[in-house]
Amino acid sequence: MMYLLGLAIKSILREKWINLLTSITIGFSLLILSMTIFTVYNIEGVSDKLPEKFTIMVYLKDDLSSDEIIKAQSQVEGKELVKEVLYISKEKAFSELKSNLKGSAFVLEGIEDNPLSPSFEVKIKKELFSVEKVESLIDILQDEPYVEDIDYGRGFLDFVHSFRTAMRAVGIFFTLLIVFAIIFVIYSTVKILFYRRKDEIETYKLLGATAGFIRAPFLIEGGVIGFLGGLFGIAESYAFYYVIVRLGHNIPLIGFMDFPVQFFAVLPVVGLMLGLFGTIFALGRIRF
Amino acid sequence: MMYLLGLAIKSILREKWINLLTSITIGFSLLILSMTIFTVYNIEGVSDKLPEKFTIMVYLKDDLSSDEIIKAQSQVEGKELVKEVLYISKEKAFSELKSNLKGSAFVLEGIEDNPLSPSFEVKIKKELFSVEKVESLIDILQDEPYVEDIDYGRGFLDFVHSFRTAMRAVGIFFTLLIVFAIIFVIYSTVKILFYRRKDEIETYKLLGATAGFIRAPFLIEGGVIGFLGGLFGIAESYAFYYVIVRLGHNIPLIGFMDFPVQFFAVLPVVGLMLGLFGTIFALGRIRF
Amino acid sequence: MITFSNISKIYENHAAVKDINLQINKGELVFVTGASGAGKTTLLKLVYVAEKPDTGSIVIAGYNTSTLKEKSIPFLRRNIGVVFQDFKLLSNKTVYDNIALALRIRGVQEGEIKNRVSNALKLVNLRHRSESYPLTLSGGEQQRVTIARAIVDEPTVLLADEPTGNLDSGNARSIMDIFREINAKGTTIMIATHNHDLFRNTGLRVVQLEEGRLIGETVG
Amino acid sequence: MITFSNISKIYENHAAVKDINLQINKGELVFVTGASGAGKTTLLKLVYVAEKPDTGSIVIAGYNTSTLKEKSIPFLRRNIGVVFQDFKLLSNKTVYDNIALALRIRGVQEGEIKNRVSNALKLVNLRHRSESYPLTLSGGEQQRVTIARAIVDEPTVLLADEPTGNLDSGNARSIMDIFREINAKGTTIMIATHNHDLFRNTGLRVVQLEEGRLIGETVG
Ligand SMILES: Nc1ncnc2c1ncn2[C@@H]1O[C@H](COP(=O)(O)OP(=O)(O)OP(=O)(O)O)[C@@H](O)[C@H]1O
Ligand SMILES: Nc1ncnc2c1ncn2[C@@H]1O[C@H](COP(=O)(O)OP(=O)(O)OP(=O)(O)O)[C@@H](O)[C@H]1O
Ligand SMILES: [Mg+2]
Ligand SMILES: [Mg+2]
Repeated sequence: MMYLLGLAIKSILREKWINLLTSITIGFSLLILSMTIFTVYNIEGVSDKLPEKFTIMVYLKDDLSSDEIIKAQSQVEGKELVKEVLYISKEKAFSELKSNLKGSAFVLEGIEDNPLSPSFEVKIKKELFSVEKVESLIDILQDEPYVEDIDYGRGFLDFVHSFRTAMRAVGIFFTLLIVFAIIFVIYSTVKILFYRRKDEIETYKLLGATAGFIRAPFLIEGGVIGFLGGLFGIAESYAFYYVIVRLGHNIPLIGFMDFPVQFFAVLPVVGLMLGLFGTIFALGRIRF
Repeated sequence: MMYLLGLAIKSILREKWINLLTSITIGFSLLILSMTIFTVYNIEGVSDKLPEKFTIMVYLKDDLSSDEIIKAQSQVEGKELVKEVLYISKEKAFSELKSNLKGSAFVLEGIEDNPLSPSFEVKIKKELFSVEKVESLIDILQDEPYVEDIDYGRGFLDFVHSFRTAMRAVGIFFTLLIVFAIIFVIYSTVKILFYRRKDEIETYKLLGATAGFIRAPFLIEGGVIGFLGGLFGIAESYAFYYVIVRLGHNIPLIGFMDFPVQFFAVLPVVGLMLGLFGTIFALGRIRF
Repeated sequence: MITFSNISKIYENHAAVKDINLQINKGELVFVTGASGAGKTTLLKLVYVAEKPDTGSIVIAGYNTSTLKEKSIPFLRRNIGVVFQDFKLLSNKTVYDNIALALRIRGVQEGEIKNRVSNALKLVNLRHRSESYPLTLSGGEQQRVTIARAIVDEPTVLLADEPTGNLDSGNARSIMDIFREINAKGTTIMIATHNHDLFRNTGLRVVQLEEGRLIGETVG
Repeated sequence: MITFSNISKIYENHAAVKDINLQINKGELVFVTGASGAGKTTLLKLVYVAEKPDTGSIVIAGYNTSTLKEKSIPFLRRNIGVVFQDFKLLSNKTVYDNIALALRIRGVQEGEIKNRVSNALKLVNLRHRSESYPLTLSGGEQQRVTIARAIVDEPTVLLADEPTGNLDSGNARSIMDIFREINAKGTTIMIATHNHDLFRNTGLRVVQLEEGRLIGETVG
């Protein structure tokens, strides 16, 4: 066993060019995998933060008493999805409009009678946020007697939803593609090594070596190549992240991107598994 | 010569695994190159379209006569950078404000005295657009006697400018990285093939072959590998484009992305050149 | 020990070996001779199952090579030492490792390997080259390494294919002495050779091949 | 034609060849003999510049191999046919292509190659195997292909290293006939061999090596 390990290590060093090449290729593939995960992760991250900014404006009927308003507020607050409800009175709405008009605020100066409605600003619980749930909540609120109108970013919500779904699909597609690519690359590398040592293996057989004895060094080699590929993948992913974050430092959107370190830590293990897998494929059945 | 060509073709077929592997690796690298070009190209494209949307609002002093306004307008129109100047009278500005306020427009109802300034909406010539030129134009206009104030998207302009610069830097960085990666990959592939045929080459030498005779098949092989890599690169780039455009069809921003076909058509030539380059490196000097 | 019954081996409608019937008893030393291309190597290959006969059967120590399970072939081969005509030395291993490989494959312990390999090297007079690589050895030296590898595990059967083709008469004689010594200890031996000096006046069986056929048997 | 002056070749502080002084005239046929490891192959390698001497110089047809420009080595080698002890046949080429390679390297036209290769194959009695691959040939057949390749371009100098190691006496004799015929046409020949039968009663020069030293010269 020690001897077979030694054989494998010697072989890896002897064939350092091809092994390096393969590992780097795998590293590259894993980099693309990282980029995919990185992108999908960040998009999920960004859209996970959306609920914090997402609010539903519930415009109330103009003729409600304060008691009715308090009752309505606690009713809305009781909904499972709702995190907090902020009451905005007519007066507050008017002063907000004023400040929004800024320089042109004098246009409001002549107005005595406040024409605006009171409203609830409803915030949604982040952890329960989903497009479907929000829409069913709105359907329920719409039917309440105290509700005049409801305003929310429907198009925006739909966009986020479909964008997320599309990115997930692209992510899965790329991931599968890369897994196959890596297996193929390791498969062909081991195949090359195998063909290259055909004469040597022939001699092994004639000296009475069993299939296991012949296979072992290749399996070790395939595993090591995959593992090294994983390490390269981490290195390249960090480099990529560094470039993105460094060069994109003062670019909004990119500045606050996140790097899921824990995903990339498993790359060598992924490489190792794919390496063994590709090797088993490449060796096939050994005939005597 | 025909014989050497034949040798090279046989060798390519014989070593099909490693050649396929290398070509695919190169294809992959070229895919990343494509993605880089694709991204940079589209960002350039999008930011090239910005000038069409970019306008400078020049607010005029309130007390100008129509003669003065016409003079001023033709003066601004005379500037090299300016494409067209739209005069917006006080009245027009007021009605625009009204329509912007929409539902809340009644707040303006009591106002008799129009408090707004007349203005010029200045559009910039697309083909001359640059951040520096726009800023110097604004500096000049600022000093004109008829100008009250100037309003334009300074922060936005700066952002576009720095984003474009950053993307170009990332693009150049990636391009160089990939060029080196491809040369390295071909270098190591040819090195492998060379080591693998060491005995064969030794025999060639002992039979009186010159360095040129030995090199030729490798050069052909390296070139072909690079060329095939380029073809793979095109195929993968199209696949990538297809996925992006297909899956991103209903996602804004992605929907109108452009695919610079003419760039990708040269990939095989790029591959060929890099292949020859890598091979020359790998062969080094042949000693007898 | 080895029984050839009606053996033929056909390559591309050309018979390398044809209708061979031959019985080799346990502990015998038999020479196979014949011109270049007569089928000597093919006959030996059939014994160590590098080739399978197209007709007939070979039975070694009770096992029929044609019906042997593929998984058992390695274990059959472990009882057969072969001196290959083309040496089949691994050029990336030292002389020591080339010989040790035969034992490592059999799972022998490293300590024991060391002893046995150095004994085998002493026998063929190459102890001083144990750390050399095959390509730095002369033709005759390589041949002797091959011989050392074939005998290092004291096989039940020894097949030697042109074992003295690259050796001067002095070395050839000492190799023959080794073979006879091993033979005396009970190993069954087949030697394929065109070198008549090897069997002249030995009183041993000499089988003659011509174009794949067994055309006669004499005593050397 | 070939002059060895004070030649030594040292591998890892072990002299393969030592203080050799030898003059071979144009048109001569000289045998080099000696035990396994005596330095025969090394001596020939020095002539075709596969090795360079550590001391002394070798002059071939007026060219000193030590001072020869590297670029000229291929052109020197084109005048020397070599029968390598280990054959050096390319296993991925047919017999025909292996022999033709020697001519293609020299830029000979395909039409002429065809004639010359088939003549050479006829000489060594292997015309029927021209489309076979080396690994499907018997040891002796491979050796004859190597000989055919060495003589196919009618070289000025022919170096044959153990050319009959894998050949039976009949084939060996016919190869020697070929060599003598070529020699008669003017080719200078050196044959390294341990097979005394090759030079016995030929009346030709036999140079004796022992542990790298030239210990005597006799007439066969
Ligand atoms: N794999 C093969 N494919 C086709 N023909 C083969 C193969 N192996 C051997 N032969 C042919 O079978 C015949 C017998 O070959 P074999 O190697 O047994 O001869 P041999 O007696 O060992 O000769 P030598 O003394 O030259 O080694 C030869 O003509 C050879 O060319
Ligand atoms: N490349 C090398 N490195 C180290 N030692 C070498 C090398 N080549 C040859 N030798 C040694 O030099 C000595 C002479 O070798 P050479 O091949 O010339 O012998 P030879 O006379 O041809 O023997 P044989 O009849 O066995 O072929 C041998 O001891 C050999 O081991
Ligand atoms: Mg044979
Ligand atoms: Mg020799």
